Amino acid sequence: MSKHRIMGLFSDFDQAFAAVADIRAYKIPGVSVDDVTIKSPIEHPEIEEVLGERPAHVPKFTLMGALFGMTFGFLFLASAQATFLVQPQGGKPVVPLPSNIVLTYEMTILFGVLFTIISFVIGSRIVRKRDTLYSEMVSLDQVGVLLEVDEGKAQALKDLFKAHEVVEIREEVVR
Amino acid sequence: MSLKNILENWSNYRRDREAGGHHEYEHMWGMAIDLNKCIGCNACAVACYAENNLAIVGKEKMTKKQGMHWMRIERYWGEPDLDKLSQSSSQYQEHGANFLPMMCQQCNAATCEPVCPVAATFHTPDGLNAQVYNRCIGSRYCSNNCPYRLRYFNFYSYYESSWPAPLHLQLNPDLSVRDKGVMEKCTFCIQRIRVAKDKARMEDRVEKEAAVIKVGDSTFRAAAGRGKLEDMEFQTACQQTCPTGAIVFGDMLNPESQVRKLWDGHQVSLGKTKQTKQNPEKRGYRVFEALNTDPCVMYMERVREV
Amino acid sequence: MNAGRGIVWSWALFLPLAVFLLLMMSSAQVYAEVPNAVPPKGDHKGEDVPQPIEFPHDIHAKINEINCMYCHTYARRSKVAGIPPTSKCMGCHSVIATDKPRIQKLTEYWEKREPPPWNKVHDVPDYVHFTHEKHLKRFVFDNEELPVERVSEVCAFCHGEVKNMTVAHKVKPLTMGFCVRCHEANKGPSDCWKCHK
Amino acid sequence: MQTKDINEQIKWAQINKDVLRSMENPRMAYWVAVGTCLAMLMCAVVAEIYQYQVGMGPANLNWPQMWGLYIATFIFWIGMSHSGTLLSAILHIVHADWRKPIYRFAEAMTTFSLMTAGLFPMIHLGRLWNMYWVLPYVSDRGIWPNFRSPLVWDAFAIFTYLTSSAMFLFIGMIPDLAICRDNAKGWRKKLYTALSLGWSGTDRQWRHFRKTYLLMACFLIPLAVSVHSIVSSDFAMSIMPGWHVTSFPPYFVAGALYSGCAAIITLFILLRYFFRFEEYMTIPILEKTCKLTFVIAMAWSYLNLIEFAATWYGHDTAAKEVLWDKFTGPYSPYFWAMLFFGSVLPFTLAFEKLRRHLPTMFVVSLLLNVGMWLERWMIVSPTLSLSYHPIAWNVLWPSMVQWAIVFGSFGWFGLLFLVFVKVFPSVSMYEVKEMVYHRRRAHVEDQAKYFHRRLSDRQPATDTPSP
Amino acid sequence: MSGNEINRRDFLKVMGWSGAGVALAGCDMPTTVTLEEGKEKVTSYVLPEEYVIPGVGVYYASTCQQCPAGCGIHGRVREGRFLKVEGNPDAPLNHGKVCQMGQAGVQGHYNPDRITKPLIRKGGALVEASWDEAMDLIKQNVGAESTLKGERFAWVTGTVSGHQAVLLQSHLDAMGSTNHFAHEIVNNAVSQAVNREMLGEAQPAYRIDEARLIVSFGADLLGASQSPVHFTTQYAKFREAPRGVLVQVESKMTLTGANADLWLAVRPGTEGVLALGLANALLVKHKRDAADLPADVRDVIAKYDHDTVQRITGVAGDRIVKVAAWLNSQSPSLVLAGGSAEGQAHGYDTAAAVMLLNIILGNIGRTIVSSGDLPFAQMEAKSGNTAGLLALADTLDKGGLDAVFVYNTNPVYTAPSHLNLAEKLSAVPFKVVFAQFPDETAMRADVVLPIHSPYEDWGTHVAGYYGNQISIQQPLMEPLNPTTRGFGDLLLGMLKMRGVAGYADFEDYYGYIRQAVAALPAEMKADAGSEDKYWQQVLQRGLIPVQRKPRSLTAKAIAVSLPDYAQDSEYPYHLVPSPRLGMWDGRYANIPWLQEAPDQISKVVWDSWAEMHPLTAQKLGVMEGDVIKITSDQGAIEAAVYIYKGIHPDAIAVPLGQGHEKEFSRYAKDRGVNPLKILSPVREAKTGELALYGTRVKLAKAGRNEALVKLGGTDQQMGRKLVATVTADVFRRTEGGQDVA
Repeated sequence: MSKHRIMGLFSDFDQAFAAVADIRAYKIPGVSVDDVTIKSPIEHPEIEEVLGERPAHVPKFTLMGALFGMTFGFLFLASAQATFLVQPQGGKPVVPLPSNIVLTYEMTILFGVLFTIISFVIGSRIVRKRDTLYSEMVSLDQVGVLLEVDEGKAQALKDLFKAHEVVEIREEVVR
Repeated sequence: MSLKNILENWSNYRRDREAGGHHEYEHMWGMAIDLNKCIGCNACAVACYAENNLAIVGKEKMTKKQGMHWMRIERYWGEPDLDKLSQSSSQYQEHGANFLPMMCQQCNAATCEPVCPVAATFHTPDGLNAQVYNRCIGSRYCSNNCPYRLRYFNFYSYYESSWPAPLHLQLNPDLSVRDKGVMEKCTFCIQRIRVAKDKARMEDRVEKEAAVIKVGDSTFRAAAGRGKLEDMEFQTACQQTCPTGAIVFGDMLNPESQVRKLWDGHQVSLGKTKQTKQNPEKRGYRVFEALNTDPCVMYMERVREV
Repeated sequence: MNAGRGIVWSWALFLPLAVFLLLMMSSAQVYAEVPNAVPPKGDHKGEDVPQPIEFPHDIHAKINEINCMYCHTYARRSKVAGIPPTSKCMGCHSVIATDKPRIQKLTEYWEKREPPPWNKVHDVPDYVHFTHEKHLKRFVFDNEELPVERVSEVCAFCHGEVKNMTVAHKVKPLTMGFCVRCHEANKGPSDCWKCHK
Repeated sequence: MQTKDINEQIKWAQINKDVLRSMENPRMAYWVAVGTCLAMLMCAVVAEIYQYQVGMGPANLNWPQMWGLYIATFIFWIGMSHSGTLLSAILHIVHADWRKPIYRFAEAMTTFSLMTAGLFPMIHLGRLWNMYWVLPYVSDRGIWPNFRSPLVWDAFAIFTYLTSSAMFLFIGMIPDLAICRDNAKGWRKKLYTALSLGWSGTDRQWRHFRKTYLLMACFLIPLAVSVHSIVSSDFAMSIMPGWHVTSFPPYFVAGALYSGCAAIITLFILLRYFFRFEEYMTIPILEKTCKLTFVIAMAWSYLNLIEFAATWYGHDTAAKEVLWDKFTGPYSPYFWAMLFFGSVLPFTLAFEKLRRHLPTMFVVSLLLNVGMWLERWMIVSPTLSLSYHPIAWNVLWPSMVQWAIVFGSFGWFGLLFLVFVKVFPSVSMYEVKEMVYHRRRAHVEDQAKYFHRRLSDRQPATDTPSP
Repeated sequence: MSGNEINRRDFLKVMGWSGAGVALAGCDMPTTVTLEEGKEKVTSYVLPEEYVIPGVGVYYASTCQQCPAGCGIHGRVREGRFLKVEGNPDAPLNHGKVCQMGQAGVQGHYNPDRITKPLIRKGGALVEASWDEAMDLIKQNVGAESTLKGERFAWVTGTVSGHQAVLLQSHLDAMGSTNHFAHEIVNNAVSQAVNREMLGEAQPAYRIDEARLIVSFGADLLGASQSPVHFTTQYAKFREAPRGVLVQVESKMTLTGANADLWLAVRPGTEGVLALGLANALLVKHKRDAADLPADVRDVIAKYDHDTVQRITGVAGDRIVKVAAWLNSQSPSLVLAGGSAEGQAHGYDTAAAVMLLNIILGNIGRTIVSSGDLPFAQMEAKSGNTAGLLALADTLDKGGLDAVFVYNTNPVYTAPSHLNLAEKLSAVPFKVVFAQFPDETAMRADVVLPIHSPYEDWGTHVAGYYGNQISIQQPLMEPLNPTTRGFGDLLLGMLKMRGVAGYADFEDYYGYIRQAVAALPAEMKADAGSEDKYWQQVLQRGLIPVQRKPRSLTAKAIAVSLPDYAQDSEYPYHLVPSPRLGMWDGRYANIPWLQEAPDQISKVVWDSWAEMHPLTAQKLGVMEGDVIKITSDQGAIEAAVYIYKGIHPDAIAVPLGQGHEKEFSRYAKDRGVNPLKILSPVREAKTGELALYGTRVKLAKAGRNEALVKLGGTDQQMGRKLVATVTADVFRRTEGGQDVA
């Protein structure tokens, strides 16, 4: 049985959310809200109200990055200083904490930022070929609601979209 | 570059100067300059030009204060110490001039050292404030941070202009000629120190034992295998030429050295920001001591009959 | 995966490994004989430097087993090793091998009272103040287990096996890293001012 | 009188259209501006080539005036770079949504002024070609930079800040780049396709985007503070009178935010005028920026006074000499000009009439930045001309080489900015949309509280979904 | 011997060596490491020399020829290059110390403006020629076959001594001439004349180290004096505890004045009055025994009571009282006259008045002792003076010379313009200048012979002051330019050219000197063993100690007559053309080190300036750096002013040294003014010396400012403890010695 990927484009955001809310309420049996992907021109926290909590692991990466930057930074500096014993400076110790703290701080932030970006790239599944079901209207002012459903449920879904004043429905058959 | 190294030596690496430092010293070169004897004749300054390949910059660049006088004789007219004593203020410069030979003070807590981004200036096991010309990138931070203002920058490439042939044949091959963009300063004639130390090594004059040597308030850990040099075995160019013998140079770690005796005799001690002398009338002092640079050059006050 | 490919792969891995090991062993063999010294690591492919006279180091040092310091006599007394004075060459070559074209060329120089204009092969930047005497002291004269006759093994640290060359050829990089690694291994001084001033 | 930050009824298509229009069809004026900037840059390039060949002498640096305008201008540009962070990161965290139409160019300014600032420590080096020795790379020689040096801290801080702020700018721009991609043709299409990284606005992307953006904003604030603190430690960590000042880090940060804000006002007015962004860069937003600037100006003035007072009250006579020299010495005209531009002139920002008068604000903001540049110069030069050892006291005025390089740095910055505004959207389209959306929604919700209550009373037909 | 010679010449050759080249750090843009192969040359010796090792410096003893003092030096030589001058610790004259001029000798040696080829005047211009041409010309004009009559030939030199003086005298004798004009600007000829009359010896030795008080009337012992380094080493002893007191009386602060405990500004030319005033105070107030003094002397002294002296000299009364008290209490003391005190029309009387003080104080025989006589009188230094210059000018005036040989002096530069020396000299048909540099005199010669620098040449010298040794000058390196010749060789050639008997055997000057050393009395080389060993010993030490035959000094007081101070309404100021350690009389303006070395007092570099008292500056309305016009009856010069309190308000001091013609040196070109040019034709009445300090001038603002190029931004310590001063009683308390008074 082939799978259908269906995207409804809504110009009224409230209607789109209402449609998702209907899916969430299992208006179409076997279609779960977890399958819904929303494509939106803007970021709005209200989506979470209808989609429910979905994970984003960015902060963990950030924490890891910051911790890594901190330890790596300090150890890097200290070990560089400890291999470069020729150079006592102005009566300062070989490993001077105040200056290393400053640099460690910078390294913490640098790696925190870098890891955050990496986690963004990984986590948001960006940097890959764009979904064929994409409308340029999404980047303008319409919201797309995308689901992958069994062939049998496709019509029900379209009906549900139509009930919510869908502007356009795009569909493709997978496999 | 190993973690083990850091962990094992952590307390060692954390020791600063006051705690004896991580460093083991071979010598602690110091100087004592008697302003009672200095006549400001400039012989030392010219000897320094001759010994250390100092560039001649010419009038225009001297106008812009881009000169290279490692050893400079400063001359002051004001004499705050005597004005208090002499009752009448004369319309004449009655007590003559105040001359001050100023060269790198080879501070033990040098302000120039920590600010160099590439560690081109650092402290050597001889207690000297080294300047490695070929490492210098010319950020000039060290000079900005030197309260004595005795670091000089090569604002131009002086090789062509300063030593037109055959003047270049005079250049001392024992040390580099500095090109543009490099900071330079007095080295206490490192090339002469080098020759003397090498000679001591070649003749197997070596101190076998490590030692802890106290110089005034400072403690120095002296390395085993350091060369054993006689006092006055060699002289710096300025000391050598000084017609009055006002400049005395030597190893502070050697209790027999003239310079050490002068420091001790004048109750001036390394490692202090303010000298606590038993006899406050002793003439020794260090310039800008209160800045905690811990210079290795002691001056002895000028004397005037009033 | 078929067998043929496997063989190719294993050879591809094995060959460099074998070469590497051989190199390691051969270099170890060359230097293992110098006691109390860790030889510096590093290789360099030097250029051919043309010389006024193609001086055969091999004949002198290898076949005739003349000590390096016999000719480069300043090495133990000065920072420079020195090129032997022409008179020293003529000391032997006024009688030995006088018919050879190289010797005749040398004689020409001698008669003109001019030293041959040798080209420098082992040159370090001018701000590097290397000194031969202290290195010889450390590795030869202070090294009780190394007789002076074997000084060439110490020279080879930086100059390579000159006794296998005609005119000298630079085979060591002589970079600061090369120096520093050897200094670390042999606990040489690490103060910058030892070499730069 | 316009009171709303933005017209909530604006059509989203209009937003796209307006912003995309600004990126197209450069007019003659644009090319003239580009040409001018290029010409300015060439002055600096010629001067730098000369300096590279001859040495630092022609710049009229001397013993002990070793730094001159290069480091002063370096601090100036670093300071300028703090505007983007302030507007974007701090205001983002506190949910001040009026930042949305104007933060993009402020962030671009951050990045570009950092790119300008970073040049100066290099330019001022006597041996530029060995500049990379400052970087902590594993070297064959086993030597490292001196991590104790504030200049190395600078290198670290600037690198971190440039990376972070450039990434912050870029990440924040991805949704807009997707809009551009969807509307572009030709080379721009390819460019935006590549740069937008396949952004399609899915909820996953938005979710990660929000967190990433917030976290980076959180990082950028302490980073920005640390960057200028570190720059201040170039001075504060030295022992020179007039530099060795404990209050320098906050003073520098305040000065940085100040000059950044002033620059935002300048660019705000220019962009509004040239790109007809009246709908987005509205007078009320300008007013808010001006108020913010005024507050910072007052903080800066206070820190100035504190510095003077602390010096005056202490017994560091050398520092007092420097201070007194600033008041009365050869640099005094510049010093008083700095105080006038920095502390008196900002009072124009306190008057609504003046605030709303764009030409006035344009001139004022430019003068504020002149004042801030003078401040940096007054930090660097008087101390150098006057320090502990009187033998080296002297005043040496910068030569044409220095001025040309300083002048050219504005050309370089301008050039980068001009390229930016034609290649990238200088107003954040998606965030303006958000702003409009949320404001309108808030408005609608206000009116529809009653309906809301009624709706929330509804009960679903069943508790469990049918299979 | 000659085999030795070749050997020696060989190893002195300049060579390129590894690490011996010019080392440039950072001349390697943009890469940092220049590991080249085959780019540099290495040179070997042809013949090895035992104690020469490449890479190791070798020191050779020689004698400094920078000023007539004749200090012993060690020259550092590496790879055949002479690198640096260092003092010879064995030299009793200077104890291993050298002054800045000595240090700078290297730059004279390697000077890029040295003359390297003989020059011959052809069609009005000097053109390069071969040695043969030049020598032929000389032979034509002054050779044995020439028609030149004896007295129409003259030698003009600076101070010459040793075998140079001997050969020179022989040449003069051979020419049948007595015209030897020895000329130096820095001299003490007047004092010498006074000493000759009052003490019976022209140049006694001063025991500065023995004195407890020195009162110097214008004698710049530490600066421009007969033997600056010698005096300075003695001064160092003098300053050791118990510390001697130095009082300097002069109208412009010299280096010695800058080191005085009490510096007294005296109205120019009234130093003698102050000396008599002090004598008066000693006799009257301190009741010094004056029985030995002749009555006329006592009468003169009696005239100068406290008030008179105060009025004439302008010195505050309490200072006079103080100095007199010190003179009375501090014994032995030493009172000296020199420089500005001598260089007046009444300089002789001034110096005599000063010497009277010594007689009253009983210093003769204690701090002023006999130098004795050199056993080889012919080698004694023939010290130059300005009378020599005037005599030359007078002889030229009479058209009395057909040929002039000039060596080691530059009279065209140093002669005041009223002497018109350049023109007069041009009128002489044949002028030969033995020169290293194209100086003013050389540029006016018909033949210029390029001579070796002192570091390339052999020679012997006897110092004019403290000549207790024959100083050996030996070449430190092979001549830099193969086309220069040694002066001694040339002189010897000249003698051979005249066919003088006894010189034909000597191959060169080296051979002559060696022969002369060999001919020394046997007792002087008793411990050396062989002749060759002795020669080696001499070369190693760089000197031959000589026992001088001591004399006893007389103390003959003579009556002096000093003029009252006279104002001059047209020319109200006194010009002080001050020589200084460094530029000396101007001969070192071609040495960049000395140009860049700041003047000790004003700290000005590379230029001329005019020193002025603040009161004068106020009167004229000038600030530092303002240019003033200094006009004497002979002309005017312009210089920027330096204002300080170390000069009398009636005096204006312009240092010697600059104002050279452009050919002289790239370093001296278009630089400053030469104050000697505007000197008035005032002569010292009794000795006929030029009164260098006797010129009156008027001052006017030139109306422009040329910032003085000085070392240092301020003259004040600004509250820092840079130079701290303690009083001498504190010094004596802590470091020993009794208090003064």
